[in-house]
Amino acid sequence: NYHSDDLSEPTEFEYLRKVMFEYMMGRETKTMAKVLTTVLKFPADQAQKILEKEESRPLTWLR
Amino acid sequence: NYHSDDLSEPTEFEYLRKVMFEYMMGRETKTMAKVLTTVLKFPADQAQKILEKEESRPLTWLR
Amino acid sequence: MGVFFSRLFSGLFGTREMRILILGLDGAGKTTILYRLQVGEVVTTIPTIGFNVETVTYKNLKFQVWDLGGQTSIRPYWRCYYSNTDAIIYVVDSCDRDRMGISKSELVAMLEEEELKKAILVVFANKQDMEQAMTPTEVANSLGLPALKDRKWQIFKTSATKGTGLDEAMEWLVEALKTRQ
Amino acid sequence: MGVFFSRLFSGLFGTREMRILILGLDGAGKTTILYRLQVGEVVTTIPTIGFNVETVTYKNLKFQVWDLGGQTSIRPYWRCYYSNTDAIIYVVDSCDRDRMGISKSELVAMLEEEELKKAILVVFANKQDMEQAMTPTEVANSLGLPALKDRKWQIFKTSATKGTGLDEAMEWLVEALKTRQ
Ligand SMILES: Nc1nc2c(ncn2[C@@H]2O[C@H](COP(=O)(O)OP(=O)(O)OP(=O)(O)O)[C@@H](O)[C@H]2O)c(=O)[nH]1
Ligand SMILES: Nc1nc2c(ncn2[C@@H]2O[C@H](COP(=O)(O)OP(=O)(O)OP(=O)(O)O)[C@@H](O)[C@H]2O)c(=O)[nH]1
Ligand SMILES: [Mg+2]
Ligand SMILES: [Mg+2]
Repeated sequence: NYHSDDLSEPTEFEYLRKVMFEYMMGRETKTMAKVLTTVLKFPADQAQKILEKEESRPLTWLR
Repeated sequence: NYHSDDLSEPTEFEYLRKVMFEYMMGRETKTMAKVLTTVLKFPADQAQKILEKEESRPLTWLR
Repeated sequence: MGVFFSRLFSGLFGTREMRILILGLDGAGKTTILYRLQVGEVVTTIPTIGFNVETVTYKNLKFQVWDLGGQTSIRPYWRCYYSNTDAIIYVVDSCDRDRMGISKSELVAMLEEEELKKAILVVFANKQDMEQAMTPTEVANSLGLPALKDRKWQIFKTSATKGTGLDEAMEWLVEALKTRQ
Repeated sequence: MGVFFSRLFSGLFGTREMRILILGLDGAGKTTILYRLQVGEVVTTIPTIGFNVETVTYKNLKFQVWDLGGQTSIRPYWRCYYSNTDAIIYVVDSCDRDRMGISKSELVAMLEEEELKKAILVVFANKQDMEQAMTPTEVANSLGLPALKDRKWQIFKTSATKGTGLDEAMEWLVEALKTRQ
């Protein structure tokens, strides 16, 4: 698949924007973080760090 | 510029990933949020909401 | 704790919301179903690029229902949502004979995921209001449902636009969720 | 408050870190300069796709120094970093005659931004260790610096790899920051 290294597919780009918006608004951040690291193809170690950070988020920030 | 609607430029994609990582790790989130909404070309109203949300972040979460 | 205290606890903290995912190919009727369940009406939909998530209350139970976009390029991201899922509503356009095979492979791949091992599966053979619709038995066979092992599942014929079949399906799902171990 | 209390306060809360941006075309030497300033050494660099941000202490003053990648496709994002900036270090490869015009237009566009209205400008005519390097006066003229209005600026000849000129430049910058209104 020649798209694998970027986000040249408009649907994927719009998808990213939607998920990002929810993440930045603090909604369902754990799930959104998982999606974001996958869409943006983060290397495993960085994805791991991000997900650990999400686990440790103070609860007050969840919504 | 035919790139204007996506992130088919590898440099931009890598840039996005870098900024995103810092944002998700909670570093310099106000500045990172500004970059992210610009790179991802958020509509003005959504960008506004995101930046307002950043302004109201609890301080403990800044680092 | 006794009835009083357990009531008090669930009153104070709420019972855990069940997490349900609505999955299926693009155009199957997922978003139409979500809002049928939530507000009881047919809404005008556009293809979902992203997701919708709503709280649906059914028979005093609260569900957090996720409706994920089904287009080819974003289907690979379904799996990011699997964690802690109690049930999958898998929606099939019963008239879309050409893509029944694709729908099957997506379903099979999904059910192989460790995180969904205990999830209950309810298939909606949707768009039954259409003349050319396949019967639920035909749909079940096309998807290979009879061969499923270690999975609590059921199929229902539905029409999200007419609103038929949804109640029966949800009733079964609620019972299945209550009685699972 | 008296000296004692003001010392106490800056001790407890720290004085506000000054915010400095290092900008300039790709390959100008920005990252080399950042780490020269921070650790006093020449580091091996790769093109910066993103940014580096470090705390640099100079003469008891703390600076938060941002070094932003200068490649064409990411230059448009410089402006996202402008807010609250006290000074700009603008780095020019003094040997890169072909792109002096591009460097000038980027500088001009930047200085037009409202957010940078009060920022002090210090230009590093870098790579002065190279034979073919333009003189600081030539660089200044190519960038149109003499025509700048309402801007505190200065140009210095530097070699980030040899480590020459950086001290003079930083000394001037510190004084300029201290004495600005
Ligand atoms: N005739 C008929 N049409 C239906 C039924 N359910 C949904 N539709 C129509 O099918 C089309 C697609 O429905 P959606 O709910 O948007 O489909 P979706 O599964 O959410 O699609 P994606 O968001 O792209 O994944 C719409 O025009 C609906 O009105 C049904 O039971 N019968
Ligand atoms: N001869 C010489 N080479 C230098 C000098 N400063 C930097 N360089 C070299 O120039 C090259 C680019 O330097 P960098 O610091 O990576 O350039 P940059 O401005 O950060 O570039 P981007 O990150 O792409 O924006 C490296 O090979 C440096 O060693 C200098 O003063 N003299
Ligand atoms: Mg939909
Ligand atoms: Mg650099």
